[in-house]
Amino acid sequence: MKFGIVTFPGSNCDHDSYHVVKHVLGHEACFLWHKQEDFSGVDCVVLPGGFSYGDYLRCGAIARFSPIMDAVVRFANSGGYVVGICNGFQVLTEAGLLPGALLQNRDLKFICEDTTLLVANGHTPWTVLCPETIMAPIAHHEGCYFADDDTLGRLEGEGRVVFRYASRAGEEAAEANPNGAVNNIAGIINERGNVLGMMPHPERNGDTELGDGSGAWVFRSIIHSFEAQA
Amino acid sequence: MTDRLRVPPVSPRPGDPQVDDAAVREHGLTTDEFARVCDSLGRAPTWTELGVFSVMWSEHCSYKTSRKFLKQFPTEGPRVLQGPGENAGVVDVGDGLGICFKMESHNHPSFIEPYQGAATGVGGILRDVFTMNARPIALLNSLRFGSPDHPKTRHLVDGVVAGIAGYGNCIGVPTVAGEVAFHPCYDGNNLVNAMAVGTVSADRIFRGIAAGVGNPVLYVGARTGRDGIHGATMASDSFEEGREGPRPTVQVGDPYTEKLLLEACMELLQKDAVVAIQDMGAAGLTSSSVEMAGRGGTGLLLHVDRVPRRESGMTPYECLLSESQERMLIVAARGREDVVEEVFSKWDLEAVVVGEVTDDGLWTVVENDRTVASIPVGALTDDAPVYDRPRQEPADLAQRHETPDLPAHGDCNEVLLRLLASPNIADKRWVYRQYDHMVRVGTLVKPGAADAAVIGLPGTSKAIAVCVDGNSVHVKMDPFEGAQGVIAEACRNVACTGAEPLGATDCLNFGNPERPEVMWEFERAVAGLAEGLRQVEVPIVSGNVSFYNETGSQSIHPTPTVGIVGLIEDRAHAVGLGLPESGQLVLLGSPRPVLGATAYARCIHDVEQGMPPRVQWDDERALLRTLRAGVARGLIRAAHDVSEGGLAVALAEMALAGGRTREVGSGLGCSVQLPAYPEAEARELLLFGETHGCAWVVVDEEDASDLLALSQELGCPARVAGSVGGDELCVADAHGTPVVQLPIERVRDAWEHGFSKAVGVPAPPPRP
Amino acid sequence: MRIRVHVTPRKGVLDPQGQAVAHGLAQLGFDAVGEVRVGKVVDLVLDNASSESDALEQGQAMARKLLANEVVEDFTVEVLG
Amino acid sequence: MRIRVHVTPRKGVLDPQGQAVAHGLAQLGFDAVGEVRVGKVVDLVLDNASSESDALEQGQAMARKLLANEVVEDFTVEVLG
Ligand SMILES: Nc1ncnc2c1ncn2[C@@H]1O[C@H](COP(=O)(O)OP(=O)(O)O)[C@@H](O)[C@H]1O
Ligand SMILES: [Mg+2]
Repeated sequence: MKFGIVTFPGSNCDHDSYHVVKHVLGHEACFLWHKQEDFSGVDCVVLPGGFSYGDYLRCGAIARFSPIMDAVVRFANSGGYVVGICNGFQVLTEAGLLPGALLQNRDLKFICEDTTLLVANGHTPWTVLCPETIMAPIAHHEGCYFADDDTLGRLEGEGRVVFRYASRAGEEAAEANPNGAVNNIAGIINERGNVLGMMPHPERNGDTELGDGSGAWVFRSIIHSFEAQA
Repeated sequence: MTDRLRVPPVSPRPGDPQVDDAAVREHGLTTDEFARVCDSLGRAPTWTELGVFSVMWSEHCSYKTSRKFLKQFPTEGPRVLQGPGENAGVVDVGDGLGICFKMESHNHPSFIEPYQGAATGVGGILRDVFTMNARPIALLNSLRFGSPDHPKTRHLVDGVVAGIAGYGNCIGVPTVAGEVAFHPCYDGNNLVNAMAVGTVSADRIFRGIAAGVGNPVLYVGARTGRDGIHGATMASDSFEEGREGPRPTVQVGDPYTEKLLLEACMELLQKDAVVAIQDMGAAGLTSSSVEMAGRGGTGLLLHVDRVPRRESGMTPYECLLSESQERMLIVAARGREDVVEEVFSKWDLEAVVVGEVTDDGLWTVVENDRTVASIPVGALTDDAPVYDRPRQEPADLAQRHETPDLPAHGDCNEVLLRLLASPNIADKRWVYRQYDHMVRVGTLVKPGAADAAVIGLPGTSKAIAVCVDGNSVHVKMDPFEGAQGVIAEACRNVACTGAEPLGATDCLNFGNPERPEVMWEFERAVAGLAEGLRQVEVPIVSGNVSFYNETGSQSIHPTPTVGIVGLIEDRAHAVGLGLPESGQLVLLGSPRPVLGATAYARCIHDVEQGMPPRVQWDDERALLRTLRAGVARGLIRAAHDVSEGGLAVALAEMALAGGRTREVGSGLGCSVQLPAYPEAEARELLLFGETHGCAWVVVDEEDASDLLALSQELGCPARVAGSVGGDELCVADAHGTPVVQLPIERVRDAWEHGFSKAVGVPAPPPRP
Repeated sequence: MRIRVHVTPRKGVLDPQGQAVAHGLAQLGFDAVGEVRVGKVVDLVLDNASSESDALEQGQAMARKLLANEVVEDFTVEVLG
Repeated sequence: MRIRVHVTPRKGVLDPQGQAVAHGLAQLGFDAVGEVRVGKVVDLVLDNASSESDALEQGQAMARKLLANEVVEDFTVEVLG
């Protein structure tokens, strides 16, 4: 399977995603430049973490107008797999590929720390192989997920909340919610399930050198889903 | 002086102010210095030239006071690929790889505007590293603030930490380690020292040496505004209360632009287009161009009118002295300008030819074909004034040395809890949680999890361990002994993870050097650092001096901080300080504790007096060897050196970080017995006294005898003192009488909340 | 022509920054401060606006497309002259 | 009484945010946009203001003490009514 990792100006986790895909999991990966208007031969697009356009104005607001994004939207609409991690998630909401918005953290500070994620729906292409919980660090200042009540109702009703912040023991818990996200939401998918956005960084725990390595299950799941469908 | 060059006359630029006595004074030049300027030019300087001399001869740029002393540092060794004198130093870690690093102060700007001052400090030190063609992989910082209850402290802490975070997080370089300490001597002068570390191909190190007459000089990066004009002069002056000098426009950092600049430079330096490259730091365009020409022994011509500007109406003086951030100067190979321009335009940055390398030894600036400055390069560099300022032993030195008479407190549980809650020792999670310390997926041992951070080197099985250290109370009490102690502690900190220290960088933060007592402290501290470095055979490869940290007549404590880079051959063996689930606790080294000048004396008795602990270098080296060998052989599972707060605090820190190995855990109990100690009734001395040469380590029970044998072989005393387990922290004296016995929960509570309580910031939620 | 765009958090959307400011002001002794909302202000110079209403329209288009995220923010545009 | 405090980067002080917005707008085809400056707007309800001038004064005091950082920012206060 081949992953295409978008490099926006200011992306800084592009190499980290590349590392997990290529060096930990042994799959193909390439970088997609933001000025590119098209791409081909990619099976999954990663919008990586970082500070695209400095995160000035609003995180992801300027990046979503990059030339590459039209192609990403087309790719997503045709069923291609797209995952946005951290800044990538923000870009996806700005681009309208996922509902809601990411607000400033409740305590107005940047937070970098491990989080435990409860896999709230294990039947998505992104989670089929995931254990009940995975560990993935967060590193963000605007990670507080917000959506209006209707949207939230739909997300919950359709099983589109994929990850929630949980205690180390794996229980959903308000104290474990680092940023004030509504319903402890850490990650969601679109209706069709081919687009995932998540604030925590599974690629930062893809390797047992860095933690328990459980972040890699997100990537393994999508590889599995892709290969099963091929 | 070098051979006298003939300097062409330069007529005053219409509209520029007069160069008169008042102007000379305002520029911080003494009468003698001004005479020297006239002498080197063979005429009076123009307004522009006056500004240029003023910044280039400022303490900050010229090291005129410190130069003489810095020569004592060992700077050579088989590992040194680049010593002091370049933008940053480089040590060899094998596999064709070098580690490039440097530390720099941004004290004055951070006091005026904490967020931007700290942010631009990070930006500046990163540029120093990536101009060498090194990919930055880690940031560190050493911070000093005034008393936690001083009305300004909280605002400064908040701003400085957020500024460091704001820059490092955005540019995507992990901030992996550092230190934060409080002392009333910093009430009017906080310290912000930032260190950057990068990796570079040993055969692709770039330097800032202008060469090749006719080669074009390119300006790249952000545009020039009126930011921080006279920043270097300001950094060479003390704060005077109530004085409203010429307030420079505060420099604002733009980490996003710097990220583009970083990537553009990394890409460009792969191509054969660049002869020399240097960042524009203090004194911007002036110092970068002068220094490149100085190192190359060439001249340089600048067309100042071609400099990209952010504001209209800027004069040559302003353009040359501006300290706008995120800019670099490049000497390209003639005919390869287009390569530079192409790469920079890919990254949406400007690259403009603004001059060329010449052979006349002159630094010449023209504005629309009219010469506005013409100065021999040497006059601004090698021939800048050098001072041998008077030094005098402080009148109160004997008093400082006197051992204080400290009555025993009696309740060691309470003493321990108070020490752990004191802001210098308490948990710094509030700080490092704001730093992205994991980006780049290289941080194997994270902040709080060990005495040094451990970063994997991509493509190898190696890792480096990095730390910064300083103990200004020890240095104040005795600069020579205290400074040696700083080296010992820094080396121990990297050795505790299993690393061999390879090289050091330093930041020498001192008061006003025109005070003979400050100069004496400086001389003794530098001598102490140099002695320590020689004892461990660690060269200094880069560094920085910050004088004039003084407000009113209050100088800061002499505060040398040292950053060390160590090498771990097999990163799988790197260890942290947290207790593993089981094992035996071994004390390596023989404690020689003192109570004066310690955290105990300050926190419990409000006393700051007495000789600091003295380093016994034979013992220290034996300890370093044992730590390294013990970790490399897989015997040592956790290690933590004894420093502030003594044996008891060190043990408590291991317990608190316990439960997980490479990250901070949720706490584990342990119980140990103290060694017998000659001085009877020396309980508090043994528990809380500070000493060099000691570390607690944990071994699996079955490995204990191997570790003891290894220590013996390497000449380091070692003693099994207890074991991991339970949910209490228990310390018994040599007779088995418990002296400390506390539930881990209580210990944790004191330690985890100490910082936020003292500083008055909201406590972070419990550890996940 | 110069225009000014105000972007403020929508009603019902959490404004922790506003809360923090209110708290900070109270601590400083400004105890009669009620609700506080913190938003952004974007000042722009328009080189091609043919009239005030043209400038307003351009400002609104910019706000809708980029300056505001209408999921969580409201905006207003005014001409400064 | 309601007041509004505008806090904007001082003249001459770099405004990277403004630059990024200008760049973003240009990319979207708003190519006649000149300088852009981005600041903050703080809307406050004052429960105790006795008059407009009292409200203004309170707002100015708040701006000086907390809302603006005068080293790098300017502020203006207006009464909204
Ligand atoms: N300013 C800082 N930036 C990053 N990490 C920090 C900072 N201050 C403290 N830390 C981290 O917190 C931990 C404890 O710091 P400290 O008490 O100074 O350690 P030590 O006494 O071993 O030198 C270390 O891992 C250190 O790197
Ligand atoms: Mg230590």
